[in-house]
Amino acid sequence: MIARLPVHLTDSPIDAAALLAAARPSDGGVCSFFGVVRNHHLGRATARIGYEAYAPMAEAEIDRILQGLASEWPDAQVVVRHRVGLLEVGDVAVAIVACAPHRSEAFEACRAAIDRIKTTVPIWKREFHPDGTSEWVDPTAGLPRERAMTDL
Amino acid sequence: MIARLPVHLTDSPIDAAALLAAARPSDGGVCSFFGVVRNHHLGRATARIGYEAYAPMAEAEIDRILQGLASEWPDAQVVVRHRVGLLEVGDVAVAIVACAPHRSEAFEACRAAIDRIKTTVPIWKREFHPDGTSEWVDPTAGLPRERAMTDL
Amino acid sequence: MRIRLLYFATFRDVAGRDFEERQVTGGARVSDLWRELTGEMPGLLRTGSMPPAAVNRQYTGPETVLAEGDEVAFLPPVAGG
Amino acid sequence: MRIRLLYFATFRDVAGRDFEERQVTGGARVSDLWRELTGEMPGLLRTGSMPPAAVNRQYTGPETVLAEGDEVAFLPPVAGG
Repeated sequence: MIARLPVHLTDSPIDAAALLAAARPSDGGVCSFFGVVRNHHLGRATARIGYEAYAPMAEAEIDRILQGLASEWPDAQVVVRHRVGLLEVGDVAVAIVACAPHRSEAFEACRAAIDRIKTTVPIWKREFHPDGTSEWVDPTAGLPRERAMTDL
Repeated sequence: MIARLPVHLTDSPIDAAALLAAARPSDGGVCSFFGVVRNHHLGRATARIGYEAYAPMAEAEIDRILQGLASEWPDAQVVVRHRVGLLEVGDVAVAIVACAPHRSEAFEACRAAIDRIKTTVPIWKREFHPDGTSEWVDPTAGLPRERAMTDL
Repeated sequence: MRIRLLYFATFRDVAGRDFEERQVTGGARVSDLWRELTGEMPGLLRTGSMPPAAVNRQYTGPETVLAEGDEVAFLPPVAGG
Repeated sequence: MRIRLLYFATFRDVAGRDFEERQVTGGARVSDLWRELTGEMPGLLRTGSMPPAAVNRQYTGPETVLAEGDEVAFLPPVAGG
Protein backbone atom coordinates (compact mmCIF):
# COMPACT_ATOMS: atom_id res chain seq x y z
CA MET A 1 0.00 0.00 0.00
CA ILE A 2 1.24 3.42 -0.87
CA ALA A 3 1.34 6.04 1.86
CA ARG A 4 -0.81 9.06 1.13
CA LEU A 5 -1.09 12.47 2.70
CA PRO A 6 -4.07 12.97 4.96
CA VAL A 7 -6.84 14.89 3.20
CA HIS A 8 -9.95 14.49 5.32
CA LEU A 9 -8.30 13.95 8.71
CA THR A 10 -6.38 16.63 10.55
CA ASP A 11 -4.77 17.10 13.94
CA SER A 12 -5.06 20.91 13.68
CA PRO A 13 -8.09 23.11 14.40
CA ILE A 14 -10.59 23.12 11.54
CA ASP A 15 -10.87 26.47 9.75
CA ALA A 16 -14.61 26.75 9.14
CA ALA A 17 -14.39 30.00 7.18
CA ALA A 18 -11.88 28.51 4.74
CA LEU A 19 -14.10 25.49 4.11
CA LEU A 20 -17.14 27.68 3.50
CA ALA A 21 -15.23 29.50 0.78
CA ALA A 22 -15.48 26.32 -1.31
CA ALA A 23 -18.66 27.47 -3.08
CA ARG A 24 -18.36 27.74 -6.86
CA PRO A 25 -19.90 30.68 -8.77
CA SER A 26 -22.70 28.36 -9.91
CA ASP A 27 -23.61 27.38 -6.34
CA GLY A 28 -26.59 29.07 -4.75
CA GLY A 29 -26.73 27.01 -1.57
CA VAL A 30 -24.11 26.01 0.97
CA CYS A 31 -25.19 23.68 3.77
CA SER A 32 -22.67 22.91 6.46
CA PHE A 33 -22.59 20.76 9.55
CA PHE A 34 -20.17 21.15 12.40
CA GLY A 35 -20.00 18.47 15.06
CA VAL A 36 -18.83 20.16 18.24
CA VAL A 37 -17.54 18.62 21.47
CA ARG A 38 -20.34 19.21 23.96
CA ASN A 39 -20.18 19.35 27.72
CA HIS A 40 -22.40 16.35 28.41
CA HIS A 41 -23.18 12.87 27.09
CA LEU A 42 -25.76 10.38 28.40
CA GLY A 43 -26.31 12.52 31.48
CA ARG A 44 -22.64 12.78 32.47
CA ALA A 45 -20.38 15.83 32.23
CA THR A 46 -17.67 15.76 29.57
CA ALA A 47 -14.34 17.58 29.98
CA ARG A 48 -12.48 16.47 26.84
CA ILE A 49 -12.71 13.94 24.03
CA GLY A 50 -9.82 12.07 22.46
CA TYR A 51 -10.38 11.05 18.83
CA GLU A 52 -8.45 8.14 17.36
CA ALA A 53 -8.61 6.97 13.76
CA TYR A 54 -7.47 4.01 11.71
CA ALA A 55 -6.13 6.81 9.54
CA PRO A 56 -5.48 5.28 6.10
CA MET A 57 -8.74 3.32 6.20
CA ALA A 58 -10.66 6.37 7.46
CA GLU A 59 -9.31 8.42 4.55
CA ALA A 60 -10.30 5.69 2.08
CA GLU A 61 -13.73 5.25 3.65
CA ILE A 62 -14.45 8.98 3.49
CA ASP A 63 -13.36 8.90 -0.17
CA ARG A 64 -15.82 6.08 -0.75
CA ILE A 65 -18.61 8.02 0.97
CA LEU A 66 -17.84 11.11 -1.13
CA GLN A 67 -17.97 9.03 -4.30
CA GLY A 68 -21.40 7.72 -3.28
CA LEU A 69 -22.64 11.24 -2.60
CA ALA A 70 -21.30 12.44 -5.95
CA SER A 71 -23.30 9.77 -7.75
CA GLU A 72 -26.48 10.39 -5.74
CA TRP A 73 -26.26 14.23 -5.81
CA PRO A 74 -24.20 14.94 -8.94
CA ASP A 75 -24.63 18.71 -8.64
CA ALA A 76 -23.34 18.85 -5.08
CA GLN A 77 -19.72 19.27 -4.05
CA VAL A 78 -18.92 18.00 -0.55
CA VAL A 79 -15.87 18.63 1.62
CA VAL A 80 -15.14 16.78 4.88
CA ARG A 81 -12.67 17.44 7.70
CA HIS A 82 -12.39 15.32 10.85
CA ARG A 83 -10.13 16.08 13.80
CA VAL A 84 -8.01 13.50 15.56
CA GLY A 85 -6.32 13.99 18.93
CA LEU A 86 -7.49 15.54 22.19
CA LEU A 87 -10.31 18.09 21.88
CA GLU A 88 -11.87 20.47 24.39
CA VAL A 89 -15.54 21.36 24.81
CA GLY A 90 -16.55 23.70 21.97
CA ASP A 91 -13.91 22.40 19.54
CA VAL A 92 -15.13 21.35 16.08
CA ALA A 93 -14.61 17.59 15.71
CA VAL A 94 -16.06 17.22 12.24
CA ALA A 95 -16.99 19.69 9.51
CA ILE A 96 -19.00 18.99 6.37
CA VAL A 97 -19.62 21.62 3.72
CA ALA A 98 -21.95 20.80 0.82
CA CYS A 99 -22.38 23.31 -2.02
CA ALA A 100 -24.93 22.97 -4.79
CA PRO A 101 -26.87 25.13 -7.24
CA HIS A 102 -30.04 24.62 -5.15
CA ARG A 103 -30.58 24.17 -1.44
CA SER A 104 -32.26 20.76 -1.48
CA GLU A 105 -29.20 18.98 -2.83
CA ALA A 106 -26.96 20.88 -0.44
CA PHE A 107 -29.03 19.89 2.61
CA GLU A 108 -29.51 16.29 1.52
CA ALA A 109 -25.87 15.67 0.62
CA CYS A 110 -24.67 17.30 3.85
CA ARG A 111 -27.02 15.24 6.01
CA ALA A 112 -26.16 12.00 4.22
CA ALA A 113 -22.46 12.77 4.59
CA ILE A 114 -22.53 13.14 8.37
CA ASP A 115 -24.88 10.18 8.83
CA ARG A 116 -22.61 7.91 6.79
CA ILE A 117 -19.42 9.19 8.37
CA LYS A 118 -20.78 8.41 11.82
CA THR A 119 -21.80 4.94 10.73
CA THR A 120 -18.81 3.56 8.87
CA VAL A 121 -15.64 5.66 9.18
CA PRO A 122 -13.18 3.95 11.57
CA ILE A 123 -12.83 6.71 14.14
CA TRP A 124 -13.26 6.22 17.88
CA LYS A 125 -13.64 8.63 20.72
CA ARG A 126 -12.66 8.38 24.35
CA GLU A 127 -14.62 10.59 26.68
CA PHE A 128 -12.84 12.16 29.65
CA HIS A 129 -14.98 13.30 32.57
CA PRO A 130 -14.20 16.11 35.04
CA ASP A 131 -13.70 13.46 37.80
CA GLY A 132 -10.77 11.97 35.91
CA THR A 133 -12.54 8.83 34.68
CA SER A 134 -12.80 8.04 30.97
CA GLU A 135 -14.17 5.44 28.59
CA TRP A 136 -14.56 4.66 24.88
CA VAL A 137 -17.92 5.80 23.52
CA ASP A 138 -20.10 3.06 22.03
CA PRO A 139 -22.95 4.65 20.04
CA THR A 140 -24.48 1.20 19.54
CA ALA A 141 -24.65 0.45 23.28
CA GLY A 142 -28.29 1.44 23.62
CA LEU A 143 -29.41 -0.26 20.40
CA PRO A 144 -30.72 -3.82 19.97
CA ARG A 145 -27.91 -6.05 18.75
CA GLU A 146 -29.52 -6.60 15.33
CA ARG A 147 -29.67 -2.87 14.69
CA ALA A 148 -26.13 -2.34 15.85
CA MET A 149 -24.70 -4.91 13.48
CA THR A 150 -26.68 -3.84 10.46
CA ASP A 151 -26.09 -0.12 10.92
CA LEU A 152 -23.12 -0.52 8.62
CA MET B 1 -45.63 51.45 15.78
CA ILE B 2 -42.34 51.73 17.61
CA ALA B 3 -39.20 51.84 15.52
CA ARG B 4 -36.78 49.01 16.26
CA LEU B 5 -33.22 48.35 15.35
CA PRO B 6 -32.68 45.81 12.58
CA VAL B 7 -31.71 42.43 13.99
CA HIS B 8 -32.11 39.94 11.17
CA LEU B 9 -31.58 42.28 8.20
CA THR B 10 -28.28 43.92 7.39
CA ASP B 11 -26.77 45.98 4.62
CA SER B 12 -23.23 44.87 5.52
CA PRO B 13 -21.46 41.63 4.55
CA ILE B 14 -22.52 38.70 6.73
CA ASP B 15 -19.76 37.40 9.01
CA ALA B 16 -20.25 33.63 8.80
CA ALA B 17 -17.54 32.80 11.33
CA ALA B 18 -19.12 35.07 13.96
CA LEU B 19 -22.52 33.43 13.47
CA LEU B 20 -21.05 29.95 13.76
CA ALA B 21 -19.60 30.89 17.16
CA ALA B 22 -23.19 30.94 18.49
CA ALA B 23 -23.00 27.30 19.69
CA ARG B 24 -23.56 26.84 23.41
CA PRO B 25 -21.41 24.38 25.42
CA SER B 26 -24.35 21.96 25.46
CA ASP B 27 -24.62 21.95 21.65
CA GLY B 28 -23.14 19.03 19.76
CA GLY B 29 -24.41 19.95 16.30
CA VAL B 30 -24.35 23.14 14.28
CA CYS B 31 -26.12 23.12 10.92
CA SER B 32 -25.85 26.20 8.79
CA PHE B 33 -27.19 27.29 5.44
CA PHE B 34 -25.77 30.09 3.33
CA GLY B 35 -27.69 31.31 0.35
CA VAL B 36 -25.17 32.66 -2.12
CA VAL B 37 -25.71 34.83 -5.20
CA ARG B 38 -25.03 32.48 -8.10
CA ASN B 39 -24.02 33.33 -11.63
CA HIS B 40 -27.11 31.93 -13.36
CA HIS B 41 -30.87 31.67 -12.92
CA LEU B 42 -33.39 29.96 -15.23
CA GLY B 43 -30.72 29.57 -17.89
CA ARG B 44 -29.64 33.22 -17.97
CA ALA B 45 -26.40 34.72 -16.65
CA THR B 46 -26.63 36.82 -13.49
CA ALA B 47 -24.26 39.70 -12.79
CA ARG B 48 -25.72 41.16 -9.58
CA ILE B 49 -28.83 40.93 -7.43
CA GLY B 50 -30.49 43.79 -5.62
CA TYR B 51 -32.39 42.79 -2.49
CA GLU B 52 -35.19 44.98 -1.19
CA ALA B 53 -37.17 44.38 2.00
CA TYR B 54 -40.28 45.70 3.66
CA ALA B 55 -37.88 45.99 6.56
CA PRO B 56 -40.02 46.30 9.70
CA MET B 57 -42.41 43.61 8.50
CA ALA B 58 -39.52 41.36 7.44
CA GLU B 59 -37.99 41.67 10.92
CA ALA B 60 -41.35 40.84 12.52
CA GLU B 61 -41.97 37.94 10.16
CA ILE B 62 -38.54 36.43 10.85
CA ASP B 63 -39.28 36.81 14.59
CA ARG B 64 -42.53 34.92 14.06
CA ILE B 65 -40.73 32.17 12.14
CA LEU B 66 -38.12 31.86 14.89
CA GLN B 67 -40.86 31.58 17.52
CA GLY B 68 -42.45 28.76 15.52
CA LEU B 69 -39.11 26.95 15.23
CA ALA B 70 -38.51 27.36 18.98
CA SER B 71 -41.81 25.66 19.74
CA GLU B 72 -41.27 22.86 17.20
CA TRP B 73 -37.58 22.27 18.04
CA PRO B 74 -37.26 23.51 21.64
CA ASP B 75 -33.65 22.36 21.98
CA ALA B 76 -32.49 24.23 18.88
CA GLN B 77 -31.26 27.81 18.80
CA VAL B 78 -31.54 29.50 15.40
CA VAL B 79 -29.94 32.71 14.15
CA VAL B 80 -30.86 34.40 10.84
CA ARG B 81 -29.18 37.17 8.84
CA HIS B 82 -30.45 38.46 5.51
CA ARG B 83 -28.68 41.03 3.33
CA VAL B 84 -30.41 43.94 1.64
CA GLY B 85 -28.89 46.11 -1.09
CA LEU B 86 -26.86 45.26 -4.17
CA LEU B 87 -24.93 41.96 -4.03
CA GLU B 88 -22.33 40.44 -6.34
CA VAL B 89 -21.99 36.79 -7.43
CA GLY B 90 -20.56 34.82 -4.49
CA ASP B 91 -21.92 37.17 -1.81
CA VAL B 92 -23.91 35.58 1.01
CA ALA B 93 -27.52 36.81 0.77
CA VAL B 94 -28.91 34.83 3.70
CA ALA B 95 -27.31 32.90 6.55
CA ILE B 96 -29.03 30.53 8.96
CA VAL B 97 -27.22 28.88 11.84
CA ALA B 98 -29.05 26.28 13.93
CA CYS B 99 -27.36 24.81 17.01
CA ALA B 100 -28.73 21.90 19.03
CA PRO B 101 -27.54 19.14 21.34
CA HIS B 102 -28.05 16.60 18.51
CA ARG B 103 -27.73 16.87 14.76
CA SER B 104 -31.29 15.96 13.76
CA GLU B 105 -32.81 19.01 15.44
CA ALA B 106 -30.06 21.22 14.03
CA PHE B 107 -30.66 20.00 10.44
CA GLU B 108 -34.46 20.09 10.70
CA ALA B 109 -34.65 23.54 12.27
CA CYS B 110 -32.16 24.96 9.76
CA ARG B 111 -34.03 23.55 6.76
CA ALA B 112 -37.41 24.71 8.07
CA ALA B 113 -35.97 28.17 8.71
CA ILE B 114 -34.77 28.74 5.16
CA ASP B 115 -37.89 27.18 3.61
CA ARG B 116 -40.18 29.45 5.64
CA ILE B 117 -38.05 32.55 5.10
CA LYS B 118 -38.24 32.06 1.35
CA THR B 119 -42.01 31.61 1.51
CA THR B 120 -43.26 34.41 3.72
CA VAL B 121 -40.64 37.06 4.53
CA PRO B 122 -41.33 40.22 2.47
CA ILE B 123 -38.04 40.47 0.62
CA TRP B 124 -37.72 40.87 -3.13
CA LYS B 125 -34.82 40.52 -5.49
CA ARG B 126 -34.07 42.20 -8.77
CA GLU B 127 -31.75 40.30 -11.02
CA PHE B 128 -29.26 42.23 -13.17
CA HIS B 129 -27.87 40.49 -16.24
CA PRO B 130 -24.50 41.12 -17.89
CA ASP B 131 -26.31 42.66 -20.89
CA GLY B 132 -27.70 45.42 -18.67
CA THR B 133 -31.28 44.15 -18.50
CA SER B 134 -32.91 43.38 -15.19
CA GLU B 135 -36.19 42.15 -13.70
CA TRP B 136 -37.84 41.24 -10.42
CA VAL B 137 -37.61 37.53 -9.66
CA ASP B 138 -40.93 35.73 -9.24
CA PRO B 139 -40.34 32.30 -7.68
CA THR B 140 -44.02 31.44 -8.19
CA ALA B 141 -43.90 32.15 -11.94
CA GLY B 142 -43.51 28.50 -12.86
CA LEU B 143 -46.06 27.18 -10.36
CA PRO B 144 -49.77 26.59 -10.92
CA ARG B 145 -51.73 29.56 -9.56
CA GLU B 146 -53.32 27.49 -6.74
CA ARG B 147 -49.92 26.42 -5.46
CA ALA B 148 -48.52 29.91 -5.67
CA MET B 149 -51.30 31.37 -3.58
CA THR B 150 -51.31 28.70 -0.91
CA ASP B 151 -47.55 28.56 -0.54
CA LEU B 152 -47.93 31.10 2.24
CA MET C 1 -60.35 58.02 7.00
CA ARG C 2 -56.70 57.89 6.00
CA ILE C 3 -54.37 54.94 5.57
CA ARG C 4 -50.75 54.71 4.51
CA LEU C 5 -50.19 52.47 1.50
CA LEU C 6 -46.75 51.03 0.66
CA TYR C 7 -45.56 49.71 -2.72
CA PHE C 8 -42.72 47.25 -3.23
CA ALA C 9 -40.84 45.69 -6.15
CA THR C 10 -43.06 45.23 -9.25
CA PHE C 11 -45.95 47.06 -7.59
CA ARG C 12 -43.72 50.08 -6.96
CA ASP C 13 -42.67 50.00 -10.62
CA VAL C 14 -46.34 50.02 -11.67
CA ALA C 15 -47.41 52.68 -9.16
CA GLY C 16 -44.36 54.84 -9.73
CA ARG C 17 -44.06 55.58 -6.02
CA ASP C 18 -42.89 54.01 -2.73
CA PHE C 19 -45.92 54.99 -0.67
CA GLU C 20 -48.91 57.24 -0.48
CA GLU C 21 -51.37 58.52 2.10
CA ARG C 22 -54.81 57.51 0.89
CA GLN C 23 -58.40 58.29 1.83
CA VAL C 24 -60.68 55.24 2.16
CA THR C 25 -64.34 55.02 3.21
CA GLY C 26 -65.13 53.78 6.72
CA GLY C 27 -65.74 50.03 6.86
CA ALA C 28 -63.68 49.38 3.73
CA ARG C 29 -62.03 45.99 3.62
CA VAL C 30 -58.63 45.00 2.24
CA SER C 31 -60.36 43.47 -0.81
CA ASP C 32 -62.21 46.75 -1.47
CA LEU C 33 -58.92 48.63 -1.46
CA TRP C 34 -57.39 46.13 -3.87
CA ARG C 35 -60.34 46.50 -6.26
CA GLU C 36 -60.00 50.27 -6.13
CA LEU C 37 -56.25 50.15 -6.77
CA THR C 38 -56.49 47.76 -9.71
CA GLY C 39 -59.20 49.98 -11.20
CA GLU C 40 -56.73 52.85 -11.18
CA MET C 41 -53.67 50.78 -12.08
CA PRO C 42 -54.55 47.66 -14.12
CA GLY C 43 -50.82 46.87 -14.25
CA LEU C 44 -51.11 45.59 -10.68
CA LEU C 45 -53.15 42.66 -11.99
CA ARG C 46 -50.07 40.97 -13.45
CA THR C 47 -50.17 38.57 -10.53
CA GLY C 48 -53.77 37.56 -11.23
CA SER C 49 -55.95 37.31 -8.13
CA MET C 50 -55.36 39.44 -5.03
CA PRO C 51 -51.83 39.02 -3.72
CA PRO C 52 -51.01 38.50 -0.04
CA ALA C 53 -51.74 41.65 1.93
CA ALA C 54 -50.27 43.03 5.14
CA VAL C 55 -51.93 45.44 7.56
CA ASN C 56 -49.65 46.96 10.13
CA ARG C 57 -46.84 44.65 9.11
CA GLN C 58 -48.76 41.41 9.56
CA TYR C 59 -50.26 39.14 6.92
CA THR C 60 -54.01 39.47 6.86
CA GLY C 61 -56.96 38.21 4.82
CA PRO C 62 -59.08 40.07 2.23
CA GLU C 63 -61.97 40.48 4.70
CA THR C 64 -60.01 42.56 7.21
CA VAL C 65 -61.67 45.93 7.83
CA LEU C 66 -59.30 48.87 7.56
CA ALA C 67 -58.91 51.41 10.34
CA GLU C 68 -57.68 54.99 10.50
CA GLY C 69 -53.90 55.17 10.34
CA ASP C 70 -53.36 51.58 9.15
CA GLU C 71 -50.18 50.80 7.25
CA VAL C 72 -51.22 48.63 4.31
CA ALA C 73 -49.20 46.80 1.67
CA PHE C 74 -50.01 44.34 -1.09
CA LEU C 75 -47.03 42.06 -1.53
CA PRO C 76 -45.69 40.82 -4.88
CA PRO C 77 -44.33 37.25 -4.80
CA VAL C 78 -41.53 37.26 -2.21
CA ALA C 79 -38.08 36.07 -3.24
CA GLY C 80 -35.80 36.24 -0.22
CA GLY C 81 -32.93 33.87 0.38
CA MET D 1 1.76 -17.22 6.27
CA ARG D 2 1.98 -13.89 8.06
CA ILE D 3 -0.53 -11.11 8.44
CA ARG D 4 -0.40 -7.78 10.21
CA LEU D 5 -3.13 -7.34 12.81
CA LEU D 6 -4.13 -3.88 14.12
CA TYR D 7 -5.98 -3.09 17.36
CA PHE D 8 -7.98 0.07 18.04
CA ALA D 9 -9.82 1.64 20.97
CA THR D 10 -11.34 -0.97 23.33
CA PHE D 11 -9.67 -3.82 21.44
CA ARG D 12 -6.29 -2.19 21.92
CA ASP D 13 -7.00 -1.85 25.63
CA VAL D 14 -7.82 -5.57 25.81
CA ALA D 15 -4.89 -6.69 23.66
CA GLY D 16 -2.44 -4.34 25.31
CA ARG D 17 -0.86 -3.51 21.96
CA ASP D 18 -1.40 -1.44 18.79
CA PHE D 19 -0.49 -4.16 16.32
CA GLU D 20 1.22 -7.49 15.88
CA GLU D 21 2.62 -9.64 13.11
CA ARG D 22 0.78 -12.95 13.29
CA GLN D 23 1.14 -16.40 11.76
CA VAL D 24 -2.09 -17.87 10.31
CA THR D 25 -2.67 -21.14 8.48
CA GLY D 26 -3.17 -21.00 4.71
CA GLY D 27 -6.85 -20.75 3.72
CA ALA D 28 -7.87 -19.22 7.05
CA ARG D 29 -10.86 -16.94 6.89
CA VAL D 30 -11.55 -13.72 8.78
CA SER D 31 -14.00 -15.61 11.01
CA ASP D 32 -11.32 -18.21 11.85
CA LEU D 33 -8.96 -15.47 12.93
CA TRP D 34 -11.66 -13.90 15.13
CA ARG D 35 -12.33 -17.26 16.80
CA GLU D 36 -8.63 -17.73 17.45
CA LEU D 37 -8.25 -14.21 18.91
CA THR D 38 -11.27 -14.48 21.21
CA GLY D 39 -9.95 -17.82 22.42
CA GLU D 40 -6.76 -16.07 23.51
CA MET D 41 -8.44 -12.84 24.68
CA PRO D 42 -12.03 -13.42 25.85
CA GLY D 43 -12.20 -9.69 26.67
CA LEU D 44 -12.67 -9.04 22.95
CA LEU D 45 -16.12 -10.65 23.22
CA ARG D 46 -17.56 -7.58 24.96
CA THR D 47 -19.20 -6.62 21.71
CA GLY D 48 -20.95 -9.98 21.37
CA SER D 49 -20.82 -11.45 17.86
CA MET D 50 -17.99 -10.76 15.43
CA PRO D 51 -17.50 -7.04 14.90
CA PRO D 52 -17.02 -5.46 11.48
CA ALA D 53 -13.65 -6.45 9.99
CA ALA D 54 -11.36 -4.73 7.54
CA VAL D 55 -8.78 -6.39 5.30
CA ASN D 56 -6.35 -4.04 3.63
CA ARG D 57 -8.36 -1.03 4.81
CA GLN D 58 -11.68 -2.10 3.37
CA TYR D 59 -14.70 -3.56 5.10
CA THR D 60 -15.02 -7.25 4.39
CA GLY D 61 -17.19 -10.20 5.42
CA PRO D 62 -16.37 -13.09 7.78
CA GLU D 63 -15.90 -15.50 4.85
CA THR D 64 -13.00 -13.60 3.28
CA VAL D 65 -9.92 -15.79 2.94
CA LEU D 66 -6.75 -14.20 4.29
CA ALA D 67 -3.61 -13.82 2.20
CA GLU D 68 0.09 -13.36 2.98
CA GLY D 69 0.83 -9.79 4.03
CA ASP D 70 -2.78 -8.76 4.60
CA GLU D 71 -3.42 -5.90 7.00
CA VAL D 72 -6.34 -7.00 9.17
CA ALA D 73 -8.36 -5.14 11.81
CA PHE D 74 -11.48 -5.92 13.79
CA LEU D 75 -13.27 -2.67 14.47
CA PRO D 76 -14.99 -1.74 17.73
CA PRO D 77 -18.17 0.34 17.29
CA VAL D 78 -17.13 3.50 15.46
CA ALA D 79 -17.93 6.86 17.01
CA GLY D 80 -16.70 9.59 14.70
CA GLY D 81 -18.35 12.96 14.32
